[in-house]
Amino acid sequence: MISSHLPVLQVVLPLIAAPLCLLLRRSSLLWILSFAASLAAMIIAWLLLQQAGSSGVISYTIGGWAAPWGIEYRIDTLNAYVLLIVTSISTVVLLAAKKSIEQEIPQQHWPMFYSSYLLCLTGLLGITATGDAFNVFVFLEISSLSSYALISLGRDRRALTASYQYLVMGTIGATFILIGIGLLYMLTGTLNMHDLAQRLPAVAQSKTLLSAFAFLFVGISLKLALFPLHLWLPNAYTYSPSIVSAFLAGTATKVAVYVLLRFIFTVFGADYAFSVLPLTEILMLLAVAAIMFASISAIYQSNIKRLFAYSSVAQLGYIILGIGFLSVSGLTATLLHLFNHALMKAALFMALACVLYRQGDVMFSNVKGLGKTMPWTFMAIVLGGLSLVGVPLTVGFISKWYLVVAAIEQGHFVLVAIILFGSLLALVYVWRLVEQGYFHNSEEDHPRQEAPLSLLIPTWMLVLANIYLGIDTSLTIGAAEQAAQMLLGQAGGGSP
Amino acid sequence: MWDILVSYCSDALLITGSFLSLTFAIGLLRFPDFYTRMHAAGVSDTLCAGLIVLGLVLQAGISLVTLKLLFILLFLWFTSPTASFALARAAHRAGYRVSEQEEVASSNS
Amino acid sequence: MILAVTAIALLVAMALTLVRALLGPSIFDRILAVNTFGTKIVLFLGVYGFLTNRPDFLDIALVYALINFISTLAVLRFFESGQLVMPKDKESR
Amino acid sequence: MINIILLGFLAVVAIAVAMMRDLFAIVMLFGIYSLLTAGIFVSLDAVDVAFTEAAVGAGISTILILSTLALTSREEKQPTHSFLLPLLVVLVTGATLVYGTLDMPAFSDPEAPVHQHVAPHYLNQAEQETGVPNIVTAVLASYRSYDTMGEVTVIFTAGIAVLLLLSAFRHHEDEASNLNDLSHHPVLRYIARLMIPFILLFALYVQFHGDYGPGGGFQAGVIFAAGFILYGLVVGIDKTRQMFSESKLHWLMASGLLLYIGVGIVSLLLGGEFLNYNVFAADPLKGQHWGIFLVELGVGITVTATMISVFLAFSEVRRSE
Amino acid sequence: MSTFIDLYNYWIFIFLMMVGFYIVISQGNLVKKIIGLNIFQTAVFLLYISMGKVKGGTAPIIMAGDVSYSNPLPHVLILTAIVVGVATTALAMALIIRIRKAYGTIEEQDIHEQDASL
Repeated sequence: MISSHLPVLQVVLPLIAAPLCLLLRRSSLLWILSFAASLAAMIIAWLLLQQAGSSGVISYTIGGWAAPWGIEYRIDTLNAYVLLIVTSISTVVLLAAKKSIEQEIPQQHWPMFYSSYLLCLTGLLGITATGDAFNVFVFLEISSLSSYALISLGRDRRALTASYQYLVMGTIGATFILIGIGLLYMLTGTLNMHDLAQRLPAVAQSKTLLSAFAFLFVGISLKLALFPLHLWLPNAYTYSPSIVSAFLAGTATKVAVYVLLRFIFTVFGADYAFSVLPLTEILMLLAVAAIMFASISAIYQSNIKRLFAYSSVAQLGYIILGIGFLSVSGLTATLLHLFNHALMKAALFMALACVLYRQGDVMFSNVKGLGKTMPWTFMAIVLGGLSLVGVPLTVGFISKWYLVVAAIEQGHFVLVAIILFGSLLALVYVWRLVEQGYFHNSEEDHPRQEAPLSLLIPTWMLVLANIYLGIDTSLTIGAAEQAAQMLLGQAGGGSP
Repeated sequence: MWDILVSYCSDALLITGSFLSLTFAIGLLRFPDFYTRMHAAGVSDTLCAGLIVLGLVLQAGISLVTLKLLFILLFLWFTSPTASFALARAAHRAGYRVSEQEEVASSNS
Repeated sequence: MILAVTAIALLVAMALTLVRALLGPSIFDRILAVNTFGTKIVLFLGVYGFLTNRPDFLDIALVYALINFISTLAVLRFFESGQLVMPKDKESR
Repeated sequence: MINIILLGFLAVVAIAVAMMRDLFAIVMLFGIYSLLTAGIFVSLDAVDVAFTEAAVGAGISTILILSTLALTSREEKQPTHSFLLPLLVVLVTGATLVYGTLDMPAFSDPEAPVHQHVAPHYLNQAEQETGVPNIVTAVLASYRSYDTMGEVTVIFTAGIAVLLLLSAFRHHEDEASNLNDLSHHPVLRYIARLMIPFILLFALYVQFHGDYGPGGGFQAGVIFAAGFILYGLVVGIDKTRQMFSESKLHWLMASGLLLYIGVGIVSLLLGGEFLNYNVFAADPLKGQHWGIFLVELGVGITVTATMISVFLAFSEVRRSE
Repeated sequence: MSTFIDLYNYWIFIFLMMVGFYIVISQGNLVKKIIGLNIFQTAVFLLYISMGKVKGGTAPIIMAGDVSYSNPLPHVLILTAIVVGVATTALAMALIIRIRKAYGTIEEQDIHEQDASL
C-alpha cells in the first residue's frame, strides 16, 4: 500500500518534519528528526528510481482528481535521478550539520534553522516531483524563501546583503517564470505539463508561445545562475553558514537545471525549442562565457568559499553546454555532471566547513600549512579539487569525457579546446590551494588539530563517493543515459 | 406605494451623496491651504459616506446586507475623524499655520 | 441608472483626489488625499455591488473599510513616533 | 469601461511611485495602488482575489513597510548610477511581452482557449463533485488543494524566516518598544476595543462562509490577525504579547500546517490518495465537506498565527543600535 | 483597430510591469526596490485575472439560473501568488531592518562603499 504513495510521501515526509521541528524543545531530537526525515526521503528516492527504471512513468493524482483537473505527480527516470541527487546530498550534509551548526548558529535559532532547512529540502523535492507547471512555482517559492533565510544566518553582515540580493533576483526570476506559465495557460487552458506538451504543437506558430518561452528561459536562468545572471550566487555561497553553502551548492542550482530541462524537452519539446530560437548557439555561447569568465574570476579570489562559488558558475557552464549539443551523449554529460558536480561541491564546501570550524575563516591565509595541521581535511579539499579539474579516476573525469565525446561527435573542436582549457584554469586555482597547504608553513606553529570526526566522516563519504563513482560508473551512467534517451525520445513528439 | 417612496428616498440620498462628494473633491483640489483642504475631505468623508450608504441601505431592505452596510458606515465614521484629528495635530506640530501655509503652498505650486 | 451615476461621480471624485495626492505639496496633503481615496473606493465598491446585482459582495467593501481603519491607526502611530515631523516637508518638485 | 478608468489611475499611481523620493508618501501611494488593484479585480469578477489583495496588499504589506520605515529612514537618496542599462533591460522585457500580446486572444473573449479545456469542467462539475457553490473555494481547497498546502507552507516559511531574522533583536522587558502605542488616546482605545469583537466575528463569518461567498481560510486568518493587530496598536504591544507568547504562536503556526498535512495523511491511511477527501465519509460529498472545512481551518490558524507573530516581531525590534 | 482596443488591457499591464521592474533594477533604496517588486508582481496578477474574464460573465459563485461565469482557475492561482508575494515582502522587510542595523543605511550604494572599504 505504501509503495503506491511513494511519490507524494517523498515530498510530504520532510514537510511534516518541518513544523515538528518548531515544536521540539530538545536540540538533540531536532537533529535526529531532521536527519531521519532526510534519510527516509533518500530511501524513497532510491525506491522511486528503481520503480521508474522498471515500469516507466509513475503517475500519482493528488486528491484523487484526474490529471488536468487536479495536480499530478509524474515521476520518470529524470525526476527520480534528480530526487536522488537532492536527497542524498541533503542527508550527508545533515550528518555533518550538528557539529557545524553548534558552532556557527546560536542555540535559540536551532529549531527554526532545522525547520527552514527541511522546508528548503521540501521545496526542492516538490519542484522536482511535480507534473504541474504552477505547482513548480509554489514549491520554487518555498525553497527560495527558506534559502533566503538560511543564507542570512551567516555570521558576516554581508550575509544579509547577499540574502537580500538573492531575494530580489530570485523573486524577479520567479515572477518571470510566473509570466511564462501564465502565457502557456492562456494558450492552452491547462497547467499540467504532460497535457501542455500535447496541446502546444497546435499553437506552435503563436508569438505568445515564443514570448512564454523567452520568459521561462530567462526566469529559470536567473534561478540557475546562468552567466551573466549569476551575480547573486558568489555572495550567497560565500557568506552563508558552511552547512548551508554545502547544501545549496549541491542541490539548488541542480534543481533549476532540471526545471530547464523539463520545460525545454518535455513541455515545449526539443523540436520547438531548438528551431524557433538558435538555442544551441545561445546555450553554447553562454556556457563558454561562463566557463571562461567564472574560472578566471575564481583564480583571483582570496576567499576560498568564494573561489569555489565562482567555480560553481563555471561548472554550471559545462552542464549547460551539454544541453546545447542536443544529443544523447551531450545530455548524458549534462545529467552526469549534475550528479558529479553536486558531489564535488558538497564535498568541497563540507571540507571548508571543517576548515572554518578550526580556523574561524576560509581565507587563503587560513589554509597555509594545512596539509600538516589538518591533513585529512586538506586531503579532502585536494581530492575534491582534482575531481573538479577532471583528473581520471574521479567523477569529474567521467562527465568531462562524455562532454568531449559529445563535442567531437558534432565536430565542435573549438569547444573541445575550451573544455580542456577550462580544466586547465581549474587546475590553476586548485594548485594555488595545494601550494598554500603543502608548501607554505603557517606563521604560527599550530599543533596538529584535525576537524572533529562527525564533520570529517561525512566529508570523506562524499570524497570517497567522488572516487568510487569515478571508477564504478554503472549506477550514474545507467540512469543518466536512460533519462537522456527519454528526453530526446520525447523530442519526436507525443509521450514515450 | 411604500416601495416607490423608499426608492425615491434612496435615489435622492444617492444623488445628493454623489453631488456632494464631487463638490468636496473639487474643494480638496482647489482650496488654498492644507487646513481648508482637510475640512473639505473630512466633511466629505463623513457626510457623503453617510448619504450613499443610507441610500444603499434603503435599496437593500432588511437583510444581512444591511448589517454589512451599517458596519461599513461605522468603520468609515471612525476612520475619518481619527485620521483628520491626527493629521491636524501632526501638521500643527510640524509648524504649519493657516496663514503661513498659504505662502508655502503658493511658492510650491 | 442612479447607481451608475453615483458610481461615475465617485470615480470622478477619486480622480480629483488622486490629483491632490500627486500634487502634494506637503506630506500631510498626500496622506489626507490617500485617506479620502480609501473612503471613496469603499463607497464605490458598495455601489458597484448593487450595480452588478450581487450585493453579497459587500464583504469586500467591509474588509476595505476595516483595513483602511487599521492602516490609518498604523500611520497615526508612525506620526506619534515622531518620524513624520520633519523640519520642512517639501517635495523636490 | 470602469476597468479602463481604474487602470488609468493605476498607471498614474505607478509612475508617481517611481518618481517620488519620500518613502512615506510612496508607501501611502502603494496602499492606494493595492486598493485600486483590488477594485479592478472586483470588476474582473475575481472577488476572492480582491478580498485577499485588499487585506494583504493594502493592509498587511503597508503596515509592515511602515514599521520598517519607522526603524530605518524615510528619505530616499538620489540615485547616482546610470539608468540607461535598467531602462534597456526593461524595454527589452516589455517588448517581448508586447510581441507576445500580438497573438493573444482578445480580452474577455469567451472562445479563448483559457475558457475551453479545464475551466468548464470546474464550472459545470465542481458543485456536484464537491458541494461547494463558490468554485474558487472548490478548486482552491479540493482540486488544487495541494497548491494551497504549498501556500500555507510558504506563509509558514516566511513566518519562520522573519522570526529567525528578528528574534535576536527583541527589546528587553524594561525597554520601551520602538513605537509608541496609542494607549494614551482614551477615545480611540474605547472605540477599538468595542470593535474588536465584531472584527473577530466577521473573521469567523468569512472563515465559514467561504463555501458560499467570497472568503475562506486565508482571508479569515488575515482579518483575525487584523483584529489583534488593532489591539496591539491601541492597547499596547506588550499586552498583545502577553496574550500570545512566543511558544504559543509557534505552536499555533505549526499546528495549522500540521492539520492540513494531517488531513492528507489520514486520507492516505483510509485508502485514498493524498488529500482525497472522498474517503472521509460514505457519501463523497460529505467527505469533501469535511475535508474542505478542515483544510480551510488549518489555513486560517497558520495564517492568523504567522501574521500576528510577524507583526509582533516587527513591533518589538529595539530601536537602539 | 479592434485588436488594439482588445489588447489595451494587456498593454496597460505591461506598462505597469515595466514601471515596477524599472523601480526594482534602477533604484538604490532597498525599501523602494521591494515596493517596485510588489508593483511588478501585481501587474502579473492583473494579467492572470484579466485572462480569466469572460464578456458578460460574473463571479464564479454558482447562482440559480443560466448565467455565464468567469474562469475560476486564474483566481485560484493568483490567490496563491498574492500570498507568496506578501511572504516575500515580509521577509524582505525583516532583512532590511537587519541590514540597517548592521550597516546603518538602507542605500545600496552606501552599503557597497562600506563593504569595499573593508
